Amino acid sequence: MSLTETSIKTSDAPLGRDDLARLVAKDIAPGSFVNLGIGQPTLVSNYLTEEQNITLHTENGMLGMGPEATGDDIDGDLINAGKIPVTELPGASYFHHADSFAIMRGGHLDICVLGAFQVSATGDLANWHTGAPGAIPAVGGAMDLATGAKDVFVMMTLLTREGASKIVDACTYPVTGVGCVTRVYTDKAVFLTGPDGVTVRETFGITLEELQELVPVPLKAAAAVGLQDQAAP
Amino acid sequence: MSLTETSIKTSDAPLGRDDLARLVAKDIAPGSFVNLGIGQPTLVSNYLTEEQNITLHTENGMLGMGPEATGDDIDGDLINAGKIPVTELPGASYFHHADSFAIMRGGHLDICVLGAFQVSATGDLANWHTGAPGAIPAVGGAMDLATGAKDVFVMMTLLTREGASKIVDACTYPVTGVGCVTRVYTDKAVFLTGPDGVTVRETFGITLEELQELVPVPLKAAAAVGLQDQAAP
Amino acid sequence: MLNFVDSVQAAVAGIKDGSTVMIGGFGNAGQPFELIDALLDCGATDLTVVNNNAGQGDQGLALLIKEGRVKKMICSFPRQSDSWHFDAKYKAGEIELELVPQGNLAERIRAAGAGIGGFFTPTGYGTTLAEGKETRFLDGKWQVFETPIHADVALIKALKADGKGNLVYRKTARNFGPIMAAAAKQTIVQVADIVPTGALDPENVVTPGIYVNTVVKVAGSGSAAEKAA
Amino acid sequence: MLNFVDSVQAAVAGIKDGSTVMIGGFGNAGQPFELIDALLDCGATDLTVVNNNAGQGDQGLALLIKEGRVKKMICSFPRQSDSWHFDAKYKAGEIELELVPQGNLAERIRAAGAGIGGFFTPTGYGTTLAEGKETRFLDGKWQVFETPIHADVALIKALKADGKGNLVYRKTARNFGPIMAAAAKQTIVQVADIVPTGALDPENVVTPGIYVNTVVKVAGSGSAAEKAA
Repeated sequence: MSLTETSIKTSDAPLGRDDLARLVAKDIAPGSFVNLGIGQPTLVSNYLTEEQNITLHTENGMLGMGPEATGDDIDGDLINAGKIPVTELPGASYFHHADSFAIMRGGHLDICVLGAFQVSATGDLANWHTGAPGAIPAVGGAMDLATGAKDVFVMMTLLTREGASKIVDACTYPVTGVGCVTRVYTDKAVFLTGPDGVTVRETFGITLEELQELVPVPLKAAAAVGLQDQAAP
Repeated sequence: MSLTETSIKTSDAPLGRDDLARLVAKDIAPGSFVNLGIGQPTLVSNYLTEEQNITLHTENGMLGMGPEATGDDIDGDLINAGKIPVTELPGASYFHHADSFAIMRGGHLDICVLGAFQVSATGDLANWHTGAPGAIPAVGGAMDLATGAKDVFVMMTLLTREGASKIVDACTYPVTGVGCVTRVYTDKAVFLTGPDGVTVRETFGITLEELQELVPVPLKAAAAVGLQDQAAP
Repeated sequence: MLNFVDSVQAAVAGIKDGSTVMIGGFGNAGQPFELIDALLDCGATDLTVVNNNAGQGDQGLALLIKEGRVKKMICSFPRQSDSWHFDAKYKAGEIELELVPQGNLAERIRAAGAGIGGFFTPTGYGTTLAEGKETRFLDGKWQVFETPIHADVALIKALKADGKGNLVYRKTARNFGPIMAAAAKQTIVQVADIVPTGALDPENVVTPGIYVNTVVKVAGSGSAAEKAA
Repeated sequence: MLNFVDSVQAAVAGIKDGSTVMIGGFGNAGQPFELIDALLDCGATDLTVVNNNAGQGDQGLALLIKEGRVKKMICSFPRQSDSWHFDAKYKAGEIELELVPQGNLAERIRAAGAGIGGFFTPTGYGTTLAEGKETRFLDGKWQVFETPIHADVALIKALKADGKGNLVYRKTARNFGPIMAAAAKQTIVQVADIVPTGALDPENVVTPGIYVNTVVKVAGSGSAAEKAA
């Protein structure tokens, strides 16, 4: 179970936001039903290919969401969960809010991709509230997304602006869901999280030893647990 | 609170099934949404007038049900809860079983008309099962109908073939719902039931005193509780 | 993953012994007769079947019961004039029955699809069907705790599917189809017609394709009237 | 009873002080702007408002809050870049907030309409929003007990109504409309168009007229795009 550099994939440099989005997109299995959270996860849609045949869900009531609308295609009645005008693809469907959240809460989505403040070693997610005194809380669909999807992927930078790891032993921010995150995509590495702790699938411009120095929880290398080739769910 | 012959409406003779159905139909307020149970209650639909603008619900998934279908209008995909082919009126709508029972269970139906084995003095209903040893039970939507509608009307003969009153102090048959029946239409009288016991609204070819001899629970006359004119809900 | 298959035999081939199988339909409307026949042929046994009834006459579900392939029925209305195969098995103690008020059946199926772990409902309070169940006074009424009904497989009938598996139904044949599709791990649908993706108005889709796994076209299965004729 | 009225003022005239009012819409899509404006004008106060948000900018719900007419908000996402009126009232302790995960908000509204007294859901388990709530281990997961949200009045927007009050919506403007219509004692709907009874296909009706009490036609309110333009 020791960290060995040769047991996992590596690349020369940290990944930018778009490279990371491309990687997440590539990891989504063909035919999947996916919900992309507001912010960085939205970038993933730019890299999904037609061959993948991915269906996007937006929790305000639609399956088969297309790209952001521009020009004459903008229709105020057709928006995504971030309230951005979007388009409709052939084979789309509309439904009311309870039916839409039933899709999510009933475990029918294959993957949900979310941003995060922190992810704990066992997959607890904190992404809804800083907990700062006086801050007005707002949760939206974050807790439903965290709890409902079969797989919850997080996209974030590994470190805060102050240099602290966002992968933590236990979340210090208020949690959104308990033990829900299955995979964390960061600029420096991809992590698999679960009841057994954190496994590193690949690193970007950093050695495993250097990574372990940044992250305050024990890291396992993917090969050690037979996950080398698990690039897609 | 004594029974006084002059305080309620009377007629010369017991009512036949069709006369009773006509009376129930007349008592349904204009614009009501109504579910008519299988059997005798179905007759009520024959006497609803266009001016009443009643919308019929069938729990297998439809509002705006029309009369029984005949000849070329018979369509196997368009049936009522009794599995009889029916027709569709303008302004109808279809929905799935959970949405259909939500209409009933959510208290949105104004009136449900049901048959019964027994009704207790406080409105308990027994109409789903004789409780006979070896009998195979079947409940269908009876318990949902009994519990969900704003008003539950029962239509039945007052007496069993053996001459026993079906209005009883407490049901000896297994109950379908507790305290749910608000009105009982029989061949001999119309009764209002509720937490305060049984009130007679009108009699048919029988005096109140004679009626009291048949029914083993104390009867009040409608005028005594100010219900003389409550012909419609 | 969504599959389109060429035969009802291929559609049901994956159903395993011991499965819980939901079967759509209310009366003949919406009954997936051909899928049920294929289930009979495929030999799967030790089944728990969820349906409104417990078979009628000498066809479909009634034959599955007759052949001893159903260990348990979850239904609201087993006893009918022509439910003789169920009646015989039940009286012989060879089939288990969970009798559920029809609205509870629908809501429990809906709960399974919607990720609800259990709910309180007034239906059945004070009756023998609520005996032994937890009760609670809520919203001014006594209510009974009911739990979701999950299934391994749902066999349903719809009118049309498009290339994404989106479904529309026809009249009261809709009944249990949409909620069973959502409650089962594998949903197998027979349709009268398969239309190109984009041919169904997104406003009018009743069951989104996310709930559908296998689609098979059965010619002439659009209307129970045709079946009965 | 179903009423068709000629003005939004007449539509909201019966709303009493102290009412719980559900307001449809998610973002601008499906917001019944004209009904909200009429509610502001009619003077009803001491309201509990159920909406996904807590007002934006200087219009509609935000103005109701600014004017001190809302004593409590039940919503999932009050804090936005332009929610300054809510923010000010909240920081001043002049408005109560019940913050509800969006899916719980939808499901609790649905429960009210469907006669469910309460339900268990995994959403929110282990979070501060579930503090003090009953929890139970069901279907392999810890779940939280949630109760229905009933309302006196719902203000919603649909695309069309027919003479029976049946409604259809447009695209993602459907959102909370159908479940709020079912959860409120009185449902008031603004539509872009009123069509003859029979003009809506019964297969495609989204909200059956049984859930609708008052309909008012508001010209040009069919698309939020038109409102924004």
